[in-house]
Amino acid sequence: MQYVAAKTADEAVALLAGHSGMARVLAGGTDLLVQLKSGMVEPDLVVDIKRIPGMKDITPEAGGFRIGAAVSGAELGEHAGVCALWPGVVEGFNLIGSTQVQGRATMAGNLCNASPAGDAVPSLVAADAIARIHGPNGSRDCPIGDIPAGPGRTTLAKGEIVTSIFLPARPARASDAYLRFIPRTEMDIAVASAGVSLVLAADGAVASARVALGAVAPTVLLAEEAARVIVGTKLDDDTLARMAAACSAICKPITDKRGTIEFRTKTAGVMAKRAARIAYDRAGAKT
Amino acid sequence: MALDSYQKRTFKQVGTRPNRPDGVDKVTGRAMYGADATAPGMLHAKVLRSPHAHARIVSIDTAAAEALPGVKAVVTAADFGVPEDAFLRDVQDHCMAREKALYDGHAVAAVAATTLAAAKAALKLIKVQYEVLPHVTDADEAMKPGAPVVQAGRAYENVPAGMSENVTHHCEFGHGDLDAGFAKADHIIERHFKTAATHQGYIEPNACLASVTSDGKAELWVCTQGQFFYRTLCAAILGMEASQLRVTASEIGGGFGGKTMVYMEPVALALSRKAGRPVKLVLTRDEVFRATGPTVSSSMDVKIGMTKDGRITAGQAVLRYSGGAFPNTTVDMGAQAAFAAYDLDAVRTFGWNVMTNRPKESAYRAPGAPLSIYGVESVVDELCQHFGLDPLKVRLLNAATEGTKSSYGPTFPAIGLKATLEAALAHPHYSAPLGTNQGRGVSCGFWFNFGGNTCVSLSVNTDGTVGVTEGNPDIGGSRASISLMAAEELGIPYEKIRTIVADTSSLGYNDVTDGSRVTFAVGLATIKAARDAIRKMCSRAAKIWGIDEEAVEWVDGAAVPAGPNAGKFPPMTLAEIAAVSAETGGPISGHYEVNADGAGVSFGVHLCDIEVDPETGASKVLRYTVFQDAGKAVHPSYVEGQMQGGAVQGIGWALNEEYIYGADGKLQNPGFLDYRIPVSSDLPMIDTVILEIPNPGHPYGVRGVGETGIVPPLAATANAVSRAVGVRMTELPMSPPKLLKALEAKG
Amino acid sequence: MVKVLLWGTLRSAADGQAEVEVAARTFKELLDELVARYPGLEPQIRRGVSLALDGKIYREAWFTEIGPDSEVVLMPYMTGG
Amino acid sequence: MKTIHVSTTINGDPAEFICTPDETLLDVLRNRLGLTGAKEGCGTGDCGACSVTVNGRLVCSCLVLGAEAQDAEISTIEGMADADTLHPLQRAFIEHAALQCGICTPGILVAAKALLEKNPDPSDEELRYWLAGNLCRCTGYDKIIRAVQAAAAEMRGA
Repeated sequence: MQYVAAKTADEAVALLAGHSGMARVLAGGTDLLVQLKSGMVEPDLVVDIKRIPGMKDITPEAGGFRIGAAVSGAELGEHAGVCALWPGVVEGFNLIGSTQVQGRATMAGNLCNASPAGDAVPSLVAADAIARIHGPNGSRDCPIGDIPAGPGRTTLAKGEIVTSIFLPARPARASDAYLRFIPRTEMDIAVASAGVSLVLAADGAVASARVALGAVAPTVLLAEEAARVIVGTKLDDDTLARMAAACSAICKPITDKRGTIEFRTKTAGVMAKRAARIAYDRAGAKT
Repeated sequence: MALDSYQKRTFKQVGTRPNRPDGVDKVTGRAMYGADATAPGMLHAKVLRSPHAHARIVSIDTAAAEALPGVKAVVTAADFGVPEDAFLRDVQDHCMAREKALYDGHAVAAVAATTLAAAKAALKLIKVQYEVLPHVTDADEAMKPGAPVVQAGRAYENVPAGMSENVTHHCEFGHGDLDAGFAKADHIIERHFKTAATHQGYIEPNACLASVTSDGKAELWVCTQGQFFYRTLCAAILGMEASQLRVTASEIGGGFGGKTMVYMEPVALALSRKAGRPVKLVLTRDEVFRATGPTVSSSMDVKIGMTKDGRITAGQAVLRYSGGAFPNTTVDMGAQAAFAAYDLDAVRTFGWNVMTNRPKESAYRAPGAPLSIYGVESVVDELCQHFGLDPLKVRLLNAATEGTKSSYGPTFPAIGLKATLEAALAHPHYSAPLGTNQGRGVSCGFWFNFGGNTCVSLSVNTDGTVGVTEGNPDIGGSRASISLMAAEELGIPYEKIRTIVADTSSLGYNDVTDGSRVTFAVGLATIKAARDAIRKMCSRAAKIWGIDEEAVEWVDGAAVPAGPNAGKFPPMTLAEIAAVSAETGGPISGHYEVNADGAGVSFGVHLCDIEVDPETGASKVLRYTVFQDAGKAVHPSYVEGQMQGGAVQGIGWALNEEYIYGADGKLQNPGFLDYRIPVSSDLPMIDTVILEIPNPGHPYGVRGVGETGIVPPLAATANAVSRAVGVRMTELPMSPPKLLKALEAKG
Repeated sequence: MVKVLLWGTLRSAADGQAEVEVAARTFKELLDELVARYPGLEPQIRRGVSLALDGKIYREAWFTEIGPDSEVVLMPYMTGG
Repeated sequence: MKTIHVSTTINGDPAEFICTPDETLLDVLRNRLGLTGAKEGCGTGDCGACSVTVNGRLVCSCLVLGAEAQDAEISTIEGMADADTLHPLQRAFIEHAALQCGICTPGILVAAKALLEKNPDPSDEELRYWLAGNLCRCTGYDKIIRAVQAAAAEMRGA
């Protein structure tokens, strides 16, 4: 195995594109090193992108923020601006692993690891966040939801890396939230999860919404019907019950050591309605 | 000296909370654990493990591995003999599969190489040809006729003919007329329970450093609960003489019973012997889960009858335990302990052990007892609910006490159960209000405790300090407790004493650190060794004073004339006697060797409050209080620590911990990510109430405290959950999917 | 003579008796006598037994004296964690 | 595998080592630098026994490559005491019996120190969540929480 700390994105791309064997990108390493340890992957080349200028930056852009691909959870959690604008994105990302893991883990890494249960992804999908991808043919932008292709697989082409994630601007009364179900209070992989992003109308009703579900399908599901159910409402109990049902209706989970089909299906709806309530309260609290 | 048994006294140091002697080493990273040692020329070893749950090993070709540069030795079962003794053969076969791989993760070969990377690469070059066999991992399945046979011909004589060959052991305990007892009941509840196998979950993976030289001498550095027992096993397996194998116990990073058995130490020694170099072997966490530890799993039927005023009229339990691919008798303890808390006219327990394609069971705190008591305490709780009776008062009404004929035979001497129940009843926790979706669970617990083989050597240094040499690895602060007891007996400050854990060449045989025996038995031997030294010091003082030995006694750390007739001499302190020891007859030391009995059984009562999220089935422990009889708490902080740690392990067992097997017989969750031991944010503070009902069998009244604490939490937690949601949970762990399913079934 | 209480599974090896009487002054004599009188008990006694004498449990201790009125209970060999 | 030469700072002192590209920082600390205070409990970031800080961030050293330590500032348990003066956390752990076997202790001390530097007055809940990645199997965490709070109070007073 060869380790290279790339100095520019172009260098990283050239290394990855030009390599014939197995190559892996190292950002936070919290998934990659586990895979190395278990022998699950045995790459010939590891390209560390943390030393590339800009990769650890959080930059205001067009009313939103651009998050460098190597920004850790701890760093993002300390950024007051992002926390205020996209609290659900931050809380989803910050739920990954322990404090120690937060010192290293990155959103882009969680995205590209392509686990159906990645905690950073549902909120990013709900936020309609955009990944910037650098590759042999230059840069391109891609909606977050289009990157995972299935468990452990992405749509990225050979040599392509995610260099940043863009979180767009928000209207005044808007917020988001993320909840996951785990058996313990920490240190588990999501059994079912939901990210909800809401914009409120002047009357306090939901004007628009995006709902994304994790760990209930090969990739994160955008729950469009569930979003439609809550638009125009103030999230009364009946609406929330219908929203939960709409979420459960689209789940296509598996039964494994972490949960059953029935459990995941039910819990995804519960997480979604609770996250919606939190997002709604957060948005309403903004004046 | 007629001071063997308990004598009431006022303690000066026992019962205080001084700093532990190994504290600074452990907070600065200096303490040396199993994986922390190195040796010149050391090789690194890796073990090749079966990917199949059950397979005949047709052939193993190690030629390519041996040819790999850096590889210095490869061993398989062919490098070991076949022990005649069945127990030893099982121990060895567990370390290295002989004809069959009996579980996923069973060792089939091992390599020692100059680097870990070379050892890993060599594993891939070993060609094992397997004939995959049908497997069975569930105890109930394994008992069925026609189930895959894990090992043939292993049943003990007590197993009736015609059962599955996987059934190896049967036991029955109890007394009285069950039919008559059940006939007297106003209500009878019978429930089926099932519990998954769990792991001790020690944070330090098993690790050792073995060095065998060509003249047959050997050293083994290892994290173990019993260096002497490891020596016995390793020497027997490798055909070595005990005197030539020196085993040194490293600091131990948790054991809980799981490090009472060798797993890979004989393999490391065999590799070192073959390679002619020291070999370090450290298991990965994955290997720890797949090939060390686990507890038995269980399938149980418990039937109890009760009158409407809460008197238990009869109790019966059928226990089916499985401790993996080898015969074991842990169910004996479960069957004896099941009803130990109760004074019953009619009680019967039946136990079965059944083999499955899982790793060989190792002890885990009060082995066997948490499961059967979980079943019994759940049914008692349900009967209390049925009649609307207070669960603690019902337990008090039926509680065993001095003179009760126990469910396992003997008549109880003085025991602390009633006092413990009364303490729980009076505690504010028991009367605190509960909210919606919250429940409070109660459970009794019991463990036998024992003493065992123990040697202690105590040396009085010429500067007035004292060294205590004992032979039991310190797993939870025992060096502090031993030092305290030596200080108490000698009458010198705790700080003047240093207690160390000896290697196998420096002291006589000591049993494993298990059975909650160390503070009891090593403490007892330390007190006796101190008395031996005191006798010698009194003798020296008598010589100096020119009076009879019998005319000198030991008071507050000094020899004094015994009464006015003995003569008038100022007290001669330990330091003063020690300073002239060379002049008065040579070094002064005290010794004691014993196979200690009279450990005294121990009871505990736990209270647990839980809130269940009815939409997800998640349980949160809100409040938890442990009441336990310690006889005498020598170092109360570490007594509390045992109680708290045991309780939390039991909570984990009840809520989330389990060995999950796939249809392929492979362990699905061999890591801390999915084998979910409790994390700090899962828990409240664990309150403790120590009761001190002196053990008549110990000079200071000490009882073992290490194991009882894990017994009540399974039922305390299950009873709390069941009361919170109104559904009786009869399967552990009560993981959220199971609980939610039960809630939905209830409607 | 000393009365020894056997646990359930052992009774089939002792002509179905729950309690047997043997002449013994110590545990060693007791165990030897049990094996001599009831050979079916030998496998279990070889695997290991504990003895409770008036409520106190002993794991080995051959020379422990047994009084004529002592309560003696045979138990499986105790192990712990 | 070709080794890499790394220059770094450990506990304030310059340090140099060579390692293979796949060696973790934990392997380097333990096997190449003799700093065995960080423990490997799992190797997968699930137990926290290998906790160290890298450039002031609390991390699991088993999830960091040794090669990544180039130009970094690393702190380990071995650097926590000031010569023979224990850090208040270290003292509190001894005085409050917050360790039994002690294998998790170095990681917990490093993690708790990182928290108190960020938040000198954490609630029990904040502390429990911060330490959720540090598994302890002996204590049930009770005395650990009490010890950290005692040290925090002492440090606030100092």
